[in-house]
Amino acid sequence: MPETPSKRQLLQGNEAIAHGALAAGCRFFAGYPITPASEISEQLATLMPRFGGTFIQMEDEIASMGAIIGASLAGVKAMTATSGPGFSLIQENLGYACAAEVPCVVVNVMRGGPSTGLPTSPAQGDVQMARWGTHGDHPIIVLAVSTVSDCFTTTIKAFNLSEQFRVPVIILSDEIVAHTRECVELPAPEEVYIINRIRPNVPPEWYKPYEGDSRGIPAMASFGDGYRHHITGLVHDDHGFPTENPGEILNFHQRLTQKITRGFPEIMMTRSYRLEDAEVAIIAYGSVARSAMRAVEEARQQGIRAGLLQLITLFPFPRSHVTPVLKHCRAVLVPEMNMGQISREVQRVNQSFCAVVKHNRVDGQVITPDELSTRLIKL
Amino acid sequence: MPETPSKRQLLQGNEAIAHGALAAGCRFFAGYPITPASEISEQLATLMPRFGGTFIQMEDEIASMGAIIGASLAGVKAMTATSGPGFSLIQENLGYACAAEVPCVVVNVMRGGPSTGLPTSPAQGDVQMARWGTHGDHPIIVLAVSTVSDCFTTTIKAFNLSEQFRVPVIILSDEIVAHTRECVELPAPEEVYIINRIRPNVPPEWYKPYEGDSRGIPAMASFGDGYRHHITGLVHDDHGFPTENPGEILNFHQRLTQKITRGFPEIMMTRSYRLEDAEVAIIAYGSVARSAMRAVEEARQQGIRAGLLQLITLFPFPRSHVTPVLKHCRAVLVPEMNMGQISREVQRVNQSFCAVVKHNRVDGQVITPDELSTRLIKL
Amino acid sequence: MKKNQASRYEIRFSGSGGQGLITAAVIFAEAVGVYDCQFVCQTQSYGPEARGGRSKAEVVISDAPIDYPKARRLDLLLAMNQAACDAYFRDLSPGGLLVVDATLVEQYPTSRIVAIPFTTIAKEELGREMVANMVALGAVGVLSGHVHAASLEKALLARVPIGTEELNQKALQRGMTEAAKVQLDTLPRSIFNDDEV
Amino acid sequence: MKKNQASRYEIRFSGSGGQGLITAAVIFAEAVGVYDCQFVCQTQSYGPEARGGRSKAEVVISDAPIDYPKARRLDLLLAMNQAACDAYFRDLSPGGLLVVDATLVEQYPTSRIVAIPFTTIAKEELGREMVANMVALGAVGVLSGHVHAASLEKALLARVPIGTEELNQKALQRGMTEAAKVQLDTLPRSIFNDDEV
Amino acid sequence: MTAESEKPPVEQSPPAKPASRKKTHFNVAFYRDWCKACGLCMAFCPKKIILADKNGKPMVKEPDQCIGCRFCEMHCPDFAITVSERQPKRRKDDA
Amino acid sequence: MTAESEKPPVEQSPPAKPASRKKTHFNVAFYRDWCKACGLCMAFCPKKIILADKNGKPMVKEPDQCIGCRFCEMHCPDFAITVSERQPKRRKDDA
Amino acid sequence: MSVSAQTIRHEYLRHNKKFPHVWCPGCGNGIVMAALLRAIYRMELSKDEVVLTSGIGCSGRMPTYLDFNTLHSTHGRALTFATGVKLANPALNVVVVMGDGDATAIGGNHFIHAARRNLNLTAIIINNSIYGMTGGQYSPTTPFGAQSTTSIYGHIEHAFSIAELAVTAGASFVARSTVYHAQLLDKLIEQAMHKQGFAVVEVISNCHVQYGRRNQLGGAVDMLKSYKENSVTVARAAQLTPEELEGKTTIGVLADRQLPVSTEEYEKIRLRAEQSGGKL
Amino acid sequence: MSVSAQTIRHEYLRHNKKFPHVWCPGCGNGIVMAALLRAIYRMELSKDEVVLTSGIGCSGRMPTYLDFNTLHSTHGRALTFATGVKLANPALNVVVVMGDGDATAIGGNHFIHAARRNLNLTAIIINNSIYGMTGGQYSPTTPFGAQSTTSIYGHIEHAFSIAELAVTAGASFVARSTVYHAQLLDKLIEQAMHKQGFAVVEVISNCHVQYGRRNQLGGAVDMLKSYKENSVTVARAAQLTPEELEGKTTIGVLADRQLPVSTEEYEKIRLRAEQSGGKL
Ligand SMILES: Cc1ncc(C[n+]2csc(CCOP(=O)(O)OP(=O)(O)O)c2C)c(N)n1
Ligand SMILES: Cc1ncc(C[n+]2csc(CCOP(=O)(O)OP(=O)(O)O)c2C)c(N)n1
Ligand code: SF4
Ligand code: SF4
Ligand code: SF4
Ligand code: SF4
Ligand code: SF4
Ligand code: SF4
Ligand SMILES: [Mg+2]
Ligand SMILES: [Mg+2]
Repeated sequence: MPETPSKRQLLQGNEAIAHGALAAGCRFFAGYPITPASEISEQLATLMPRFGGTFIQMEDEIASMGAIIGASLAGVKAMTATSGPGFSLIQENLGYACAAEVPCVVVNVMRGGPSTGLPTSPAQGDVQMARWGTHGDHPIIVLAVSTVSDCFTTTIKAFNLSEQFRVPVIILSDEIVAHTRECVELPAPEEVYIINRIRPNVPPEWYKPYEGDSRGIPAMASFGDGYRHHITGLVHDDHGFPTENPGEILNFHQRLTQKITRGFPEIMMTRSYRLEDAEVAIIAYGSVARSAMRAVEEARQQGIRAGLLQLITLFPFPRSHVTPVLKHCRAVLVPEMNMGQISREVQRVNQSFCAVVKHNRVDGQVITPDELSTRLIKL
Repeated sequence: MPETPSKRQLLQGNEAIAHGALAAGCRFFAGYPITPASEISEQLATLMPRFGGTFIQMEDEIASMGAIIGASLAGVKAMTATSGPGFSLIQENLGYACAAEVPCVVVNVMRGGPSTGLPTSPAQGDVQMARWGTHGDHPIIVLAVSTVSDCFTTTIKAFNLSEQFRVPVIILSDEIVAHTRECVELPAPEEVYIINRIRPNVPPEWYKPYEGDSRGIPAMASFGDGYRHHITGLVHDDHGFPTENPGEILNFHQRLTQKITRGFPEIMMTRSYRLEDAEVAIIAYGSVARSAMRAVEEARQQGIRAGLLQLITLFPFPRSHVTPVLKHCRAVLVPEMNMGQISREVQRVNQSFCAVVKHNRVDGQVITPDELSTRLIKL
Repeated sequence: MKKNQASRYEIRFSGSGGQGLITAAVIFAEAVGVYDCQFVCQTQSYGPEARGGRSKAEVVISDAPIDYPKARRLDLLLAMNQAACDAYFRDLSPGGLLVVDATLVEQYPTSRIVAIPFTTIAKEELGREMVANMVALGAVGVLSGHVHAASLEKALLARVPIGTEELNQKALQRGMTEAAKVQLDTLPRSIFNDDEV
Repeated sequence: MKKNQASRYEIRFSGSGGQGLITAAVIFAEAVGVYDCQFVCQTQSYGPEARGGRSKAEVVISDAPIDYPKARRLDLLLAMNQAACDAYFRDLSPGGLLVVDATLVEQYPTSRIVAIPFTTIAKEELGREMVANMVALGAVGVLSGHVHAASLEKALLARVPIGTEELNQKALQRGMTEAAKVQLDTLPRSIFNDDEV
Repeated sequence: MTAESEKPPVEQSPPAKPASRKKTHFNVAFYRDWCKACGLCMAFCPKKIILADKNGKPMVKEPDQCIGCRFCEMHCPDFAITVSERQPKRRKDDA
Repeated sequence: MTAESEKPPVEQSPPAKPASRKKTHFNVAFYRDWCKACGLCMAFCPKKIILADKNGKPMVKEPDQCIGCRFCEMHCPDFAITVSERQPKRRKDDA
Repeated sequence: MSVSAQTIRHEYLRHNKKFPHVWCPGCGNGIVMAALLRAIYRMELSKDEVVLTSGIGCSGRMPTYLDFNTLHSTHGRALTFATGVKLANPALNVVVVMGDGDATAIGGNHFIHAARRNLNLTAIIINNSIYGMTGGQYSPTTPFGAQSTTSIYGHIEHAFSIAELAVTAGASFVARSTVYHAQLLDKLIEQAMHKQGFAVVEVISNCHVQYGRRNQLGGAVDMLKSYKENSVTVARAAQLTPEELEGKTTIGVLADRQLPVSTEEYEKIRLRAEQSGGKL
Repeated sequence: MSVSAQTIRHEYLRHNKKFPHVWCPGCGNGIVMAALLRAIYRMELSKDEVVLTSGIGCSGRMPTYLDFNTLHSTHGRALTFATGVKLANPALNVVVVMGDGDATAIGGNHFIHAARRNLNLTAIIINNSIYGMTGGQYSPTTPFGAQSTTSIYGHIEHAFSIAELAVTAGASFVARSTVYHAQLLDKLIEQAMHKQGFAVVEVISNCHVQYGRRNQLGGAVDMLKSYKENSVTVARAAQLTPEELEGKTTIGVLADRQLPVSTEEYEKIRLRAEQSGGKL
């Protein structure tokens, strides 16, 4: 067994995600190299076998996504990591994980898009895609990281949510977070709060693999542990068998949606910074939230009552956290390294409460504190 | 040359799309079979060679999408057709077509999702995905069809928009439209209004493949006709060469967005039905619009001033058409065969104008006029 | 362009997969739509192909553009087996007509019914069980009163495989002849009325 | 937990790809962050790997959590060649210090400068041009005044390939010694002032 | 296409119990609910003893002719045939 | 690894102009801006006449020794070498 | 020693599923399913240790009916799911059933890579030369000249030899049978499942409904008859000239070799990694 | 008859691109590029009729520099784009340059299908046994035991033989060279481009930066030397035992056969379709 990495380390965001995964109990990683996510693979190629886990580099991202689903079904927590082009490719199998309720974590270290785009530049262009990238209505959770220690803790959180709700969780990182090095205190294993999937506690004959508990979440058996069952991407009944019965189809969809809806309090995470008395606020996520924090500070220095709501959970959209900000502020600035993706959500939930102002940057450059404080001052 | 099919024919929606493509001048089709879209392939396998065009069945949908891009670059109008799972798979190359501004048409005959879902049931679950399915901000046009003759005319329109704006156009059909047979008057070729891509009119030495005209749309040379140029999915400058210069990156994005913004009047298409004096309205698209029309009729018979705004263009979202309806009606019903996808857009543009009510069906069944008129009456 | 339901005429062809009911419905729709130039919509329930099971196909005819394409209240139901008959007869409108294959349907759920042994006719008189659908089509054509015989024949010839034209044509004719014998006005109204359903 | 810019100290290591500047920055950051337990952020401009070109790496040090991770106004710029020196010296804050490799930089854009022939030292004294970055690291460590020598050494030993520890250590020491000779307070303030830039 | 040949299809191994002196008899049972009347059992029985009834489903003409080759059983795509050795009515130690 | 061998690398075809009676001379020109000092030309010149300057970039020691095999030209990954026959200064009809 | 259909019905078919299964009358898929079950029965595997994976297609329906750990994945991706299952729990016996389209059209890449990687999996490919489920479009194994719904003028592409592809790509064990040779088939499947390393069994199977009918090959009976007549064993094939082999299907074991298997190799990696500890 | 580098520079390199190109000093990609240009020069093709397509990878940068119709597609998909180009305008001469990862990892399926389909394309695969561009992760051609950034404990998978895969999948013409054998290389490329049907040239190339260095193979010079020493021609290979061939690379033409080509076959389809007219 490897020595416990309970110590302060200087890590890149990507490395911290690898460590977070290991800390969360992830023991299977399948990936395909891509800038700027490759370090996650490289770290785990090195570390996984030391933890008794498995690393495999597959022939492409489609295969990586398939493999982590397989591993998760065999009872092992699993992850893959990619960037835009690979994220496009995994979508079909990601949808399978949503439909068959297979816990797994997918990291997308965003780079400039569309297409091959700007492989080495930061961007936040895949936000709506993380929600809508695969076909059909499906539940999903999307989290964003902004610091290296976020990378560590949010990855653990991602695994926990994934296991708890039997839903794939997407972590959106970006090139800046990915390659920034900061110090992280890696906790001892016993200090890490871990949620594992619920195993069936009925005899195998009684086991219904898709019968929800009170919260709509089915207990999950692993292949090989005596609960022989069927997994499919077709719409299925409680037994996991394909159905074309409208009532059963409806149940299927409703449970998938409701398990997430019921979990809102646990799933929705944001951070508030100086919002108590704010008249203008920034709503930001990812590395932009860091610039935003500085901008708030600088605006305050100029006498402007500014604040920041940092979104950690992007989807389900944390409406209940955002609405109060919209209600209490005169104006809200939504800076993003894209053409305006989360701002659409903010606009959707904004019932004419306040002015929602977009600030977008798509030239491959980071959004600086200066440009934000300038805008804040003019709001 | 084939005999002119200028006559009244009983066609399935899928067949009408095939005929529409041929009428629009499409001479290359690459596809991979999938229910409920396969008839499009089958029709074109038969018809393409008669029109001197090419049909090819590729090894998968990724390849199909790649092939139509190649064909379009070689100067031939090209199309592929698929359903949800395949639509997930084409996304990476679709993004390439957006970035490299390659005209092409992609048909998605929607079936129940997520994942393998309900292969033979109708659904509208891929609407947001059509907008956001590929990574990175990208321009795209999404149209929906609701009748067999729509299938014919909208396919022609799709090709026209695609050629005019150098942007991929998605046609969203659904299993009902796809397999319904109705009569279509196939016009003679000379009766069809066709837009072709603009060819360069400068000498090859002067040609800049990505320099926009006054509307931001670059003239497009074909491979082989003397204008040797470079095509890439990397962010590129006016010459088509990769760039990491922030100013050029910004230009790239702005032009991609603006060419669509400037085209709004031509791109945004809706149909109004009895909206003049409507107090309540339905906003619908695809086969649901047909039920909606009947429901409006029946509600009117019960004395309710109901109307229908049928969206043909789903994205860019026809805000300018929707807003007046929101402003003039007391309430708007948005019925969809999904969990609420276009309703999000309606909510986004609704600045507290009126009540926006969702009506969703995801059990594999069509939305009937009865259920809609019942809701209309209670609005 | 107000429409009301009165102008719609709705037919369902039902039976088991392999009986050729979709083909029959398509020919019917083509006759009505292409040759008679009425508005028509033809739909079917679509299942994993070629693997049997229940089968249904619908034709909606109208004198105005058709909004909702599926049948809501059938004016005519063709049931080519008992299962289909049982499953669908309740979708008939009051006054709707049930047409059954007397060869395969034994229990009649209504008395407003026309029973013709399509399969027996096809097998014994025409020598090919396969064409029972065309016999039924001929009958439905006549009984519906919504299509011209000549149109039905033209549509049929355009759709059937080369070499089988004559046989199919004969089958269609046989169905028409058989239906012509029926006196629709002598049939009772449906035994179930609107609000019972 | 109010923060202001004053608590930040920003360094940029710049030169050409292959000079090992990212390694130097990482070791510096590790010394400051892991061994000195300060807040630190290390970033770099990231290009297609292994294919040369300009290279830069930054370290931001602070006594409070660091929000914006990139350097905005450099307190110290290490320029290991002329191109980097020319490109970046304007990012120095008024009073910021320019440290150059005297072997490769010939024209000095400011007079608040420390010029040490890192490459020559590495090549001629240590026998390996490759370790010029470690010589520079030692110098930057001392000149920044923001890291303990012992920490730098520990961080270095943890990061360099097995077998090269001694050489690298020597290089680091050499840089420190060289820098120790510099009397920072005798240097003029920058010739450019805030609003000129 | 000599489906008429009397010898068991070449690739199949000999009957389950090879040539004992006393002729072994077999039961060939059909699970008619599952049978789809595909005709495979009838076509390939080396003894040609499986015939179609009026619904096209199989029945055995001369059960005693069955050599227990199990070809029918192994080739029924619907698990609708079970071939079993007929229980001897005789004394136990006779075998 | 006998990079020392004097004969041209086996697979390469003989010099552009095979053995004429008069020895043909060649110019080996380097496009120094494009040269990345990879060393391939120096390592493989069968005559070993390409040497590195202080920047590692190539120069030709004894140009007359060049046999015009073009190995260097064909293997320069950067199109930085051009080998050409030296224009005879003599009468045209001398060749 | 031969297991009866009755035993199979009782032991392996899911009691809560509707039978008869969905396949067309006479479809070869059922014959393959029976052969697989005979092999598993003979191997005396516990049902709990068997994982049966499939993709999408008619063949893809097989897992639904069988009382193992079953996994109906996405079209073409069965081997990727199986790779995850196997690596996560190498004790499981993982069998992957695929159609020709599934395995070699959309799934072709995963197929050659699984072979190259030589993971300990058993792949059974039911090759009916057509996309059955979607209605008879040509597949990568549809012969040149054949009719399909997307090649009504005759197919103009060449067919893959699935087995040869597997051999070249690096599979440890490669065999071929037809559904006519049901007994050979179950033996080959058993051998494949015993084999350490990636093992492929290609089964030539009849889709008379979508393929046979359109190509004048008749129904199920006719197609099986032609398999009987046109198959030659590996041994026999060795004695025939290429001309004589024209149009014949070689059946039996085509390759059987000892190669490092990735599950085992990965165990060694774990050891090396533990030893390497600290610095790398 | 040999074309000079100067002619190539003038004739084929894009004047508006920055040179030297991005590749590392000594990278084999440049040698392949030069060989390709010599072949094209000798074939006297007009630049307008040449389409050069690539995927993503170091090798994928090649089209950017060359004054043809150039198409830098997505990772692994170059052959699919090329298929569209070729079918849409069969008069174009379409060359596809790919890396080993590009062609046989993510793009493996398109590769075997392009070979099977036998479209008239020329595929040049620059096999440097590694993912160069992304920083040295193992590829499908990385040898067993080798070091890479994702196999620091030694690689445990087997390598594809790209050329053999092409042969089995059905390519009309398959050849192999190394970058050391630059003159052979341009001849093979020329042959490949002349060939009607799918033609593959595998080029063993040095990525000393990401692969050589990590595996004690030295720099560019050392790697080319080893290609020189460890290559045997097809003719010579035929005389060697498998043991003697161990560790050797066979170079030359490995397959050259006459098969129906799909562009031509499709022309026939068009005729048949026109004749069939009305009813189908
Ligand atoms: C991504 C995707 N593309 C296409 C399909 C549609 N599809 C389902 S099965 C199938 C092919 C089936 O052929 P094969 O694998 O040979 O299996 P068979 O039905 O013949 O057993 C296709 C194309 C799908 N389900 N998913
Ligand atoms: C879908 C997708 N996945 C991953 C990548 C990242 N990527 C770029 S090039 C490459 C591999 C390059 O290796 P190879 O094809 O061998 O080319 P080389 O760089 O060695 O020439 C990868 C994985 C990508 N661009 N797109
Ligand atoms: S076992 Fe079956 S096939 Fe064999 S002889 Fe008996 S009935 Fe015929
Ligand atoms: S083989 Fe089976 S399904 Fe076919 S006819 Fe015989 S018993 Fe019935
Ligand atoms: S081969 Fe070319 S790049 Fe390399 S050293 Fe020689 S001239 Fe320079
Ligand atoms: S051509 Fe080049 S390689 Fe050949 S001898 Fe002359 S200098 Fe040397
Ligand atoms: S369509 Fe073909 S493969 Fe599918 S079940 Fe029917 S016969 Fe079998
Ligand atoms: S990384 Fe390797 S393949 Fe890429 S340019 Fe450098 S040497 Fe060539
Ligand atoms: Mg098949
Ligand atoms: Mg490579």
